[in-house]
Amino acid sequence: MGHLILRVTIKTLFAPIILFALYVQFHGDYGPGGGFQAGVILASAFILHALGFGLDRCQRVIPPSWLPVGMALGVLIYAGTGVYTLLFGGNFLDYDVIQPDSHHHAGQHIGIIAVELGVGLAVAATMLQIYYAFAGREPEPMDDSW
Amino acid sequence: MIEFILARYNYWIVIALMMTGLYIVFSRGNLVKTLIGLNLFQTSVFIFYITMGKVFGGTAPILLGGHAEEGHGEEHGGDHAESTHGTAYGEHEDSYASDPLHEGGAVNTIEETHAELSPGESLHTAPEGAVNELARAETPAGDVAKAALDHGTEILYSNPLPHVLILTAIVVGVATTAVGLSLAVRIREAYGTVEEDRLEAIDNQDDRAEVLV
Amino acid sequence: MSMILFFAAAASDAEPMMEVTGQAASVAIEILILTLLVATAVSMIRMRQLFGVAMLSGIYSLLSAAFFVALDAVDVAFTEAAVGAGVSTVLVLSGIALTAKREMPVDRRRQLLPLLIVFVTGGALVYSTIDMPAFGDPQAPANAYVGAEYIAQTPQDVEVPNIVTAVLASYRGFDTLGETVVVFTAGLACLLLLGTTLRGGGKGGRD
Amino acid sequence: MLLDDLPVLPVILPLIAAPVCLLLPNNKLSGSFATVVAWGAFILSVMLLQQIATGGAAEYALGGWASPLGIVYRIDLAGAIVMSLVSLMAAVTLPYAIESIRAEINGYQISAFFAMFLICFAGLMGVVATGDAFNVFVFLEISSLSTYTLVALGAKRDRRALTAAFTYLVLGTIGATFFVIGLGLLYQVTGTLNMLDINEQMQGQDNKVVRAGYAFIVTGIALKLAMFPLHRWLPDAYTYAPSAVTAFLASTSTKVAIYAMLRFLFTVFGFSFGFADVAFTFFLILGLIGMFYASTVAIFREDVKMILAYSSVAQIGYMLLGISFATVDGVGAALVHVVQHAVMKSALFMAVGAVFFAVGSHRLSAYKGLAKKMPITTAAFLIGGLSLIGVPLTGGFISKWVLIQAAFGSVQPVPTLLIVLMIVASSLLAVAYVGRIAWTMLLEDPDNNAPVKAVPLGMTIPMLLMAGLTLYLGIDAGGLIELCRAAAESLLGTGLGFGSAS
Repeated sequence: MGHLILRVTIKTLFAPIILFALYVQFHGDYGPGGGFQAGVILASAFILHALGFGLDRCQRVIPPSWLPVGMALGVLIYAGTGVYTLLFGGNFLDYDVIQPDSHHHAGQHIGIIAVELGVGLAVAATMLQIYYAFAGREPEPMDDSW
Repeated sequence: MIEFILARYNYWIVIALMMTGLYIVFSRGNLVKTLIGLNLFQTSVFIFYITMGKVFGGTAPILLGGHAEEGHGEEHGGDHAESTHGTAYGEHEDSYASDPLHEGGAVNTIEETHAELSPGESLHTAPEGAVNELARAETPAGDVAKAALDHGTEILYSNPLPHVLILTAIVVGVATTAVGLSLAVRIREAYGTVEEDRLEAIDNQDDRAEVLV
Repeated sequence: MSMILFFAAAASDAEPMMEVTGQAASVAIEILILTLLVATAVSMIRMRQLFGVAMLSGIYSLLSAAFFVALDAVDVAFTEAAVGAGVSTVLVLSGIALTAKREMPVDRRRQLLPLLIVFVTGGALVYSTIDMPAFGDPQAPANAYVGAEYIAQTPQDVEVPNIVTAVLASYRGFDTLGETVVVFTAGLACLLLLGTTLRGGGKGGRD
Repeated sequence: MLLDDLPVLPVILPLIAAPVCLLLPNNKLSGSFATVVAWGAFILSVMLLQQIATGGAAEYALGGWASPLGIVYRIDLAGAIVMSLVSLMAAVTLPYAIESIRAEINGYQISAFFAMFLICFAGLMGVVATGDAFNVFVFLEISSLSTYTLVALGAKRDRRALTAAFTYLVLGTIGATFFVIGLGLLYQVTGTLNMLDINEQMQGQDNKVVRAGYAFIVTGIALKLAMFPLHRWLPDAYTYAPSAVTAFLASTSTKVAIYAMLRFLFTVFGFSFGFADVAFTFFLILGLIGMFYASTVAIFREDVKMILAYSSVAQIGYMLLGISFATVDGVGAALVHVVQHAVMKSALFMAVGAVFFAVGSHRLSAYKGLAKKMPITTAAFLIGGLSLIGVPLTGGFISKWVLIQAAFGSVQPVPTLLIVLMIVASSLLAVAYVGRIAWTMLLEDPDNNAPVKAVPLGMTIPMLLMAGLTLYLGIDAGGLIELCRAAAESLLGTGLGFGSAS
């Protein structure tokens, strides 16, 4: 599987890509980016790894059974933030409730970080899940007679 | 007339792009190509949205420099979290300002926005947090000026709302593509082809076989 | 070129000459990208090699990302580059590997209805542009009302420098929850349609 | 405290329950969990309905951001009715699904199936509840994506479910994209996304952008609600989907699209918008043709599910007819029919599912002499069928009666008498296709005397409940008619002008 140069490149890039994903995740308030982009980048690191070293090795690091859990948890983190604000007397997703006395909207900041985390987790897990679903399928011989 | 065309040629090209996508969807029998066409159609609609959010002389809607701090220094002066913010996006300012695409675009000054107001318009400062009050303000142009005054901003930003909508729409688009492709894969496995004509022929055969039974 | 200069001048009357050339340059870049976009889209129609079509589609996404940058939509550009050119292309390629590599020739006689649909739809859109606010007009309702409101209010309400993030995660946070659910749905759909066990990623083909 | 949040609770309850459902360790649990959630949502919706019926439309600012900056839920009486209807259907269909789905999909898919079902349910509720035009798109896509998957799950029984789902996906996505284009055009002239605010900003504007926006939005929603001639996806999707999915979709998804249409026609655009007359004429003509065409096609089908699916297309024609009158009576009649048709169709499709469970086929030939083997299911089917025709003492009679009354109370480009004649004629077509099935079930001799598989109570009870409700709404419909009329009044009242009400 894969060319040597390809493998070396992937090995070198793997960690920086994940680092970049984390940067995008937590820097989304200040520059472009956010949970969704970070999730996609994180998933693409693993997809790249799977492309170079085979699906099996990737699945040993991240077993397929984790992914539905990750997807569900991501949504639950997001929705849970909403429920939290609901239970503490605010409207659904009203982050100001998280830190009501703050002068600089700390509640908003915490809320945004929380939901972005949820988005990131859900997206990363889903993208990898979709890739696993496709890559795990055996291609059939095809007729291209036309 | 020339002005009319120049103000719209952008939209016309984007419409042509959309229609190319739509044409691929309707005219091609291959399911995968249909999906790619659908993708093209949607991406072109995204371009349409972003086109309408562009403001001439505007810049990306990321607040530049320490303006937020200038405007609200009295509220939370000396706040640690805030000052780190300031430096963090201060760096970004540099990277954007040096972006060649933005050169010359980013300097619409407050005086200019001013000049566009009607003479009788008063520039009263809206009370803090009165969202609705502000939202219903009479002249939209006044809002921009007011906002600019309130925050000491000298920069005109492009409209962030279409960007947000399209971010959501892109995600919906890729989700649709994923579901469509998994359907196409299953169809290929069940029928042995992904060509609409052949699928129809096979389905018709099935129908006839069922009637005979 | 002089026409463009005239236009740029008209758009920003009393600005220094430097400004005008800057605008003209950006208009030129926009036209260049748009031309490339059209070329890519049109060549996708005729190409029957699906691998090539997928690649062109990726190029289309990259070009549109470049266009988004030119239009100040950096967040959208980032996402489009990551999703449209990255994930989507990988997905389509894996899809092609599992379905067909080439498209069957298309029956010429059946092009009439698609053409009709396309012309009616396109006609309606072109018709609408006649009354449309000019491109880039800061006074247009689209840019002056709620959009400007976000720019004005974000520093007070949310205090996040990236207005797009503020709108995405807070003002319109519920949309984003919906978006997350859409992603979740897509993952679940692939699991249901292609997985061989619920907790598995689908190894080894069909059920 | 939580009562203040009532408008949002019926939507987020299933939305949050869906991922939880996926995480549940065993399949039995997930089905029961989904059922409990659906009943919870139903109870909340009814509480909301009560609150709105007495206190007027409910508003709820999500995230605490008021309109137009934030997304605001705005639920009027009509919306509350549709939400109660959708959640009732989910609550009744889910217990049915627990039993029926086991035979139709693989065991390991079951908890994911229920998660998907809940997502679809949440999406439909969200479309109804929201007052933000773009939020409609997001939730429409949530419900659509889950629907495509649910339809495709019928593939274990018949591979045509896959092609049906694919066609649905392509057309549904085009519809959604048209909707987005229309929204973009409206946004260009109004600068806002809140429905009421769009209406306010658009006041007095009738330019080419607004017209095109109108056309795109209406076409987009029309694709989703399978208006003739954009109905192509519906018959196949309903026919090949698993029984429980068909029962749920047929009674909810097009109904929600009808409500979205009403919302845009009357709340967003309103009456003073001149171009609207053109659209209403279109609805009238297409509604009439659709009624006729679909009923005629239904007569010649051999698959009972397909017959009922085409009948659904025809019934959508009735609803469009009511809307096209553009009067309080007309819209009220459309809403009455939305409720009545949802109830009868779910009874019918549940009966069809029960027959499939017992006999293993949807072909008409499999229905021979079923009256003797499955008397209860036959009874439920016949009640639904009679209601479809519009026989007195069934719900269908009430809605046709109200519709004809509304036709006489309004001025139309087509002579009223002709419309009434068409309604009667299309009912006669319904007699033909329902009669054909009834004949086969009651009078023909079965091919063999082999005993059929017993249908579990989990399927029989929901089916009988819906059949009973059809009868009840046929006898005591005064309350429903009043409620729908009031809903139509508030719906039309929010629009500009409110001129042409009778």
